[in-house]
Amino acid sequence: MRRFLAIRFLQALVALLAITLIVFGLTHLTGSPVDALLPDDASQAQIESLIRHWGLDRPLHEQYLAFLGNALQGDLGVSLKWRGYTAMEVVLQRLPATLKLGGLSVLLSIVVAIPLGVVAARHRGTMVDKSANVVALLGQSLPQFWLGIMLIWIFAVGLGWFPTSGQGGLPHMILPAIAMASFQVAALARLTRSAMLDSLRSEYVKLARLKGVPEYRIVWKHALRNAAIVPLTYFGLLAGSLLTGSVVIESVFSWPGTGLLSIEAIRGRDYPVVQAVVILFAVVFLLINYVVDALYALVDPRIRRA
Amino acid sequence: QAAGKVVLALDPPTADTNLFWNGTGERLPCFQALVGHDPITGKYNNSELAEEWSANEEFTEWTFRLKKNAEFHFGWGRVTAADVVHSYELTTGPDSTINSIEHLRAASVEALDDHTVVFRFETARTDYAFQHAGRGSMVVYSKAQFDKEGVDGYVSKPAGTAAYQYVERQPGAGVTFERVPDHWQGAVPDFEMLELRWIPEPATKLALLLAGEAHISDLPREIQADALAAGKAIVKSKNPAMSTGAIFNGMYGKTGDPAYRADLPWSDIRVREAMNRALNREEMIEILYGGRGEPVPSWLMDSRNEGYVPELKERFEGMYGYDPERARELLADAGYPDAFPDPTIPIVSSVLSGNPEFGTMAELLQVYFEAVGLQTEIREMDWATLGNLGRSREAYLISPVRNAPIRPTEAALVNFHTVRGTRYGGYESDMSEGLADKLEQTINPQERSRIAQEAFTYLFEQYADMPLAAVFAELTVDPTVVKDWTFPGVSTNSVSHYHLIAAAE
Amino acid sequence: MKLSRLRRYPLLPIAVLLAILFIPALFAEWLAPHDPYQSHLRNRLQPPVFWGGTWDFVLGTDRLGRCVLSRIMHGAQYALAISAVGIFVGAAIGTLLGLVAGYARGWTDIVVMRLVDISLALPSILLALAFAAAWGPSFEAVIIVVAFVLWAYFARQIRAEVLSIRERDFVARARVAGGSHARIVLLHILPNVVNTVVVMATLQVGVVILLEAALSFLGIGVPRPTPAWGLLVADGRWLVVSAWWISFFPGVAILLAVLSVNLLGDWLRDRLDPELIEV
Amino acid sequence: METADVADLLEARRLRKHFGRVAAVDGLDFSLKRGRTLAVVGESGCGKTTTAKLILRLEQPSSGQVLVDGEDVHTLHGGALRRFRMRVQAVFQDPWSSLNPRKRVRSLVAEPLIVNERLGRKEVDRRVDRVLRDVGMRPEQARNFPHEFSGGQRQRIAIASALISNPALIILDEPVSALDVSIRAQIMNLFKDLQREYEVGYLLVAHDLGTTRYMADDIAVMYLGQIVEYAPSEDLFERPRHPYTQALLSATLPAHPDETKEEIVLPGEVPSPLDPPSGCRFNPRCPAKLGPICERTTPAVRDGGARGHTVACHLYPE
Amino acid sequence: MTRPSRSTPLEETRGASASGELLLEVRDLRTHLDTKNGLVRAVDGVSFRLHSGETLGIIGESGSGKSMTVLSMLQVVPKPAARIVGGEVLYRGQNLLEKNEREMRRIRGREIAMILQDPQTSLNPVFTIGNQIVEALRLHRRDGGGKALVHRAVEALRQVRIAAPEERIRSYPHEMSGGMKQRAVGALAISCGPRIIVADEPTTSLDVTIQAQYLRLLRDLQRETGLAILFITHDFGIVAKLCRHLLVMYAGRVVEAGPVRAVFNNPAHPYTRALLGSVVRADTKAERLEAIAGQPPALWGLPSGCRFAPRCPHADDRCRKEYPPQLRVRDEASDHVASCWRLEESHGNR
Ligand SMILES: Nc1ncnc2c1ncn2[C@@H]1O[C@H](COP(=O)(O)OP(=O)(O)OP(=O)(O)O)[C@@H](O)[C@H]1O
Ligand SMILES: Nc1ncnc2c1ncn2[C@@H]1O[C@H](COP(=O)(O)OP(=O)(O)OP(=O)(O)O)[C@@H](O)[C@H]1O
Ligand SMILES: [Mg+2]
Ligand SMILES: [Mg+2]
Repeated sequence: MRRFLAIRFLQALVALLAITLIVFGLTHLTGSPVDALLPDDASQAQIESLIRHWGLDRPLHEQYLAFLGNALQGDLGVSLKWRGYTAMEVVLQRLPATLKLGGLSVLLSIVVAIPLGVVAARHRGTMVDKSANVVALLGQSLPQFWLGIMLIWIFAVGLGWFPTSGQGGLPHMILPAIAMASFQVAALARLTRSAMLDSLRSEYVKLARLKGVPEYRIVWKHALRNAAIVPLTYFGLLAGSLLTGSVVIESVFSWPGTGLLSIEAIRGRDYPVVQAVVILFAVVFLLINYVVDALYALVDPRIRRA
Repeated sequence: QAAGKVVLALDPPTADTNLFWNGTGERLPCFQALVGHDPITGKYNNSELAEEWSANEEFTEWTFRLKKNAEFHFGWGRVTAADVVHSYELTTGPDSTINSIEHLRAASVEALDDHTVVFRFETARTDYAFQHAGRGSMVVYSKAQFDKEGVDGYVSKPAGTAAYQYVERQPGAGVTFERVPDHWQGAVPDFEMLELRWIPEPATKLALLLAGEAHISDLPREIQADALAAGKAIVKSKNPAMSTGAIFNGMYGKTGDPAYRADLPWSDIRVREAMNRALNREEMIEILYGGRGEPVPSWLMDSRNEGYVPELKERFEGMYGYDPERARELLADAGYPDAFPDPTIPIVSSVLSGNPEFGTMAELLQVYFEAVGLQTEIREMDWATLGNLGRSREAYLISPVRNAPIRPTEAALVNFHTVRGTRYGGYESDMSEGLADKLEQTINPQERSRIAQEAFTYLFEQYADMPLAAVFAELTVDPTVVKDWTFPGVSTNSVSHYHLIAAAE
Repeated sequence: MKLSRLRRYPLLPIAVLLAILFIPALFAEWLAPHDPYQSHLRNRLQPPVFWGGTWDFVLGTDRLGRCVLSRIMHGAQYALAISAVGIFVGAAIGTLLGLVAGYARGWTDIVVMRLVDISLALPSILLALAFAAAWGPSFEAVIIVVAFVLWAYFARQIRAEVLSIRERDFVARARVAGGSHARIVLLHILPNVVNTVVVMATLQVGVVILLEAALSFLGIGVPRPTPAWGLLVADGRWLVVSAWWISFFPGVAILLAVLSVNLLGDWLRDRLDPELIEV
Repeated sequence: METADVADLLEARRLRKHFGRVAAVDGLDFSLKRGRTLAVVGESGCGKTTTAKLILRLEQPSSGQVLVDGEDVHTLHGGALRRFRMRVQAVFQDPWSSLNPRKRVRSLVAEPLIVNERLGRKEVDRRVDRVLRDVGMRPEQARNFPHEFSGGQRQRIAIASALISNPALIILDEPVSALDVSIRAQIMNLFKDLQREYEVGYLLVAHDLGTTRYMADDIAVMYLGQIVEYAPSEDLFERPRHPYTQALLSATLPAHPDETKEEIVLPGEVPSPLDPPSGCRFNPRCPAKLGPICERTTPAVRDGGARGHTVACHLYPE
Repeated sequence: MTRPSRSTPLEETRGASASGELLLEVRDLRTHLDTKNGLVRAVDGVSFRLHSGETLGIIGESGSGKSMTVLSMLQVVPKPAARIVGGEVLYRGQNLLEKNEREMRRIRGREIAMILQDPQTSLNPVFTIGNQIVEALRLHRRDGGGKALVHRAVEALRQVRIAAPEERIRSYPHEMSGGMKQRAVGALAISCGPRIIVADEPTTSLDVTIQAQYLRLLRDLQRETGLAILFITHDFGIVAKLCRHLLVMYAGRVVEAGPVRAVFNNPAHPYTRALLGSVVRADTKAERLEAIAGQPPALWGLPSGCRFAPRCPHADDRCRKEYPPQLRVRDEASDHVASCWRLEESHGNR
């Protein structure tokens, strides 16, 4: 187990290194930040002095190595757009907002999806199952940004129940979290359902029945504990979709998180921030997957020893 | 009278920073420059830090005398000439990204005494006051704060001199200010707090406004109607804030320029005229600006600046008027499309903060062009990519532009019609270069005016661009919170004079 | 035709898909009442017929006076083309790598799986943003992003399946018979994962349509004035209050198309591959 | 034995296979003559399947050799390898997993021919027809897919495919244990008939001695990767020498309620191959354990009395 | 064989508890299944009796309805596909089929416990052995607190000869070998002190030597507790070794039933006979096995006649048309019955 985690950790590091390379390459393909930041009437001299100032005139591999060296020390450069802050600062400042929103939406999806999936599996083939399936599918078919706009219009503008956008307390988070969760709820519910179906068909559930265990305990304890492994592994992937979803949702709701930040950073060719965002996303993603691996072992004792 | 907080939902700025010289010239409400603007006429006045200013005969020396009682926020003391010199050095440093920084640079700067600063130049600088006024101007930071806290001090809590002082910034989210107690100018803004909130999504802005979470917003004109229907109101800049149009890029026509391409369709003046004649400007103004825009004969020329040629207005209908029939004839005459190896007209569709209409304008251009038989193609690109093309002199395309706000004639001509104006590849020729050079070297006002007039007339006759309209900066406000806002429309992002935001009863 | 036989097929989704996606995509030229690019500037922002509009523009017009219905119909072509090409490329790459990784195991497997990790760890939208910033938004860029996002899912799933299939005795038998590795992979293993690939591909159509829409929403999808569905929604989104039909109907088209494709995918999965657990 | 002078069809020499720390097969020696059957018997995990795979060249041995017709199987390539593939075939345990569900019976059966020989369509069809008839199926069933058949029929298809290239040796890895009782006899009879007809040698892998008695000429009893006793079938059943063989025999179920038999119930479980006991690997469970010698010394292979009967146990003098 | 026997001959056990109390009587039990191929009469009129201390073997091929019979008894048939459509299950005089779910829960595990075929899958992988046993105890034997329950679970493990039960109780299923797991399942079954244990092919997945251990364990347990065992198998060897009575099932029906020895000595139904003939024997070398022709039948759309008729060498028209009644076989055992039209003739052939 420890060895397994150690190997996974090393692999994650290698992946991360490759990601820095890709990110570095991509950002430098996207054009010079000078163009984004200098005004219409900047002169050639002004441009050149800025290029030198930011070290953009050095060969790419040198820039990459310098970047990597600094990155190892946690220094991803200063933001070109949010002057006065380092790229890391800018991103870290915004990360909590994204994590909060993502966390809430994950929570929301779990709270809705797991029971939905369990109930659907329990009542397989009935109307309950079919309606749950339609609800789930609907969630998977709605364009998130569209749902976001609709939610704003109905619940914030029309009914005035929630604020429309921006950062704030729980009320600010509810609509974006719902919009964000819509897709995951669907995915999770359907996964839970199919895992539960397998679980409910299993011999140990049969044996539990033969032991005289009441039905609710069979469903919620015996079967779910086993079925939980499948949605749990899905969580790793979910992390990715959360981060991606955050870009869309945050821009609809002007939620000042990393998603919104990344759009602005790319539009502004703020390399250091783009790099920091992507690398941080990757780290978060790899970390979550790493934790999921560990959790997996917790939930499933079979893995613990392997 | 004392209202609470006013929230402005605005497009995120290009650079989101307290360090003015690292931005593009968008000024935070807590800062002041040397030269002020009249809130109504937009003319220079002494409402900010300089009491008065003057230039010598040759326009090689500009002297500014500071107000003696001007005071920095947070107890950083009085404003002195040393602060101005310090700010000048910061602003023109190597990492400066600010607008027109070359125009600000001087041969030397000197504090003559505590309240007098002189800028000296090697050549004549007739427009130097502009560099210290609303647009592209230099704001004044406290040297005392810098000496004590360095740049970090500016990042965390910069001291300015305006009626609002800095509270906090959330990078990418917004900035908050509060009313200065006992402001040195005695200004008492209606609102206790002022929050600028960056909202990229227009629909979200509208929602914020309707939900009462924001009180002022720079909504795109297309959805202003929705806000009006919901009881919101519009406040406008007191003067047209920008002039819009579309330009022919890639006309690198100065003799010997290797980038010049004679085979571009719009290298042919007949095609340029045809394209101009294809446009139904009245309809465009209706669609783009809800009819609230003044047609202009030349998008760089403005009655408030040098070189205004009133006749161009009369000649406009005859030369530029909507006439698809004539356009078709001209095209046939030019042998379009067969005479051109690549007859497709690429039109840039881009997103520029503060100009939500550019995308629609590109589509409209396409509609009109195709109606007269031009072949078109829309290219989506962001501002940086376009700039990059311009800089590498490969911008062979048509792009919507704005001149926002109106800039001095000399700078405008240099920017768009000479090789030195690097960002755009607008119409360039020996003639335009020559006129711009001449203008730069001339200090006599009458002479300057004549040269400028000649330049505008020349460009007009060459169909050097596709002028559209002069439009006002329009903000949608919540009339239950904001009664009015008087601002002249002269700053980079059009708005200024935050202390004049008037609260509703 | 026997009705009872018909009932075994998911008729509603198929009907919706035909009506929304396939027929318009193939026959939009003939079916659409107007040219989707043609502006009728005098008829700007006309409401749909049941909202006070005219029969000329059944679903109303957009801010340039273009026929919303015609644009949606033509948009189906893009939805279909992007899904088809993007998924094909992604599935082909992913399946191939999955096959190789699962069959060869060892180093090949490790390398491919790390690539999968990397691909999954890179946020797709950011990638697309970077692409678009570098080369400008284009049909090709969208395809590349779609393929890049999808291949890893295919590779993962196929590899997992190949790992178990290669342990089945028929693979051993094929080797005993003397088949080369290539023959075994292509003739024996591949046919056994084809169902999975088909089911996954079907289920991904919805994902791709949504991704394309999201990219367009962010301004990095196919360029204007292409009537791609996502772009149509994005274009009308400011006007949801006064001219809701501009973005509402494309939104509905996306919703219905994705919903039907998903229903169809579900049905296919139940028929072809009851064991596949994929979302 | 009367066939002693015939060259060995199959021979294993000090065959060894390690998976990491697991010694799945740990030094096997055995041989098989043409047209005869050698059964390898032992409990789950003792290395039977690994042995089969080594012979089939599906796994590479860690050391030792497998000789078929005197040639080292693992050094073959090109035409020799193709000839080997024709001569050695296999039938696996699970008829459900051993037929590719996406292929028709014809191509399943014809696979060895198609891969190794260039034959016309007609000729292939003719041979498929013939071999299907031989295993008791109708030729027209060649068009069907595996899922249309029951377990017994599937196993017949697998057998047909193994026979089509006229092999000299077929490896049978528990070929009937997944089948229903009523079907097993059919299939075992079929194997017998085919052996007579095709003169093919079988290497039969099984976990229970009972089923092998009917089929095998020689039996090798394996325990934890090693052969503990090796003898002609009848001799082994009449005079089992190794305590493990004796226990296995006693564990075979009676054929009649009145049948009484000495019952040796072995204590404990089969030890993990990850951590095999030292000395004689059977010593922790052995009812006849002599003492420390069993724990310390690996017993050498000794003569088991009758001809060709060997046993690895300290009970017997060298 | 020269070595002395180390165990009690089976004979003794078999005779010891010959005349126990009648615990269970199943009469004409019928269970139908809706499958996509149509209606399956998985259990089609099965009757038998079980006394305390007795072992009854049910033998039959895969799919003949053995499991479904016992699952129907306990009403845990797969829902919604399966329906119990008729019959009576009298447990100590009470008809279980008339009981509701809550009452049944008190029967399951407490009165009638079950051991399933595959220990690999029948233990819940995510709970410890102890947890799983204690859960059953908590449901049925509330007397005593948590400690007492754990203690009792340890005792149960000890009873099935698991070494160091105090530690084993904390093990997860994957930490045990197959044989140990199956013994743990046994411990689970006996932990609540049931009167009947239904063992559904408990040794199929075990190694031969482990199977021998397990069979012996069951027999010892029975002797210690006087349990009745219903043993499902498809192996005549196990029946010969373990059971006193025998039920032969074919396609959902009992084709022959009687005392084990009587059936072995005098198999009356052609199917039983053929099965016995096809058993490979370790004690003598057979020249040729007697094989049953054809394949086991599919259970949907069965013919109205004898279900074995298509494979039966003696079948005639009547066999194919009409299902035969159950007849007493004429031999020394009074309760030896078989369902065959040609009982007399075919039997006589032997
Ligand atoms: N590919 C492999 N990697 C690692 N260990 C293996 C591998 N194949 C087999 N083993 C191990 O080698 C040992 C022998 O396995 P093998 O499959 O040969 O046993 P077997 O006698 O055929 O058992 P069974 O009767 O269960 O089929 C076992 O401990 C098994 O776990
Ligand atoms: N869940 C189910 N759904 C549909 N049919 C089923 C189900 N369970 C069992 N059957 C059918 O019911 C019949 C009887 O099955 P049962 O499990 O009782 O057989 P069995 O004699 O126990 O077989 P085995 O020896 O394989 O365990 C079979 O034909 C089987 O196909
Ligand atoms: Mg094996
Ligand atoms: Mg069963």
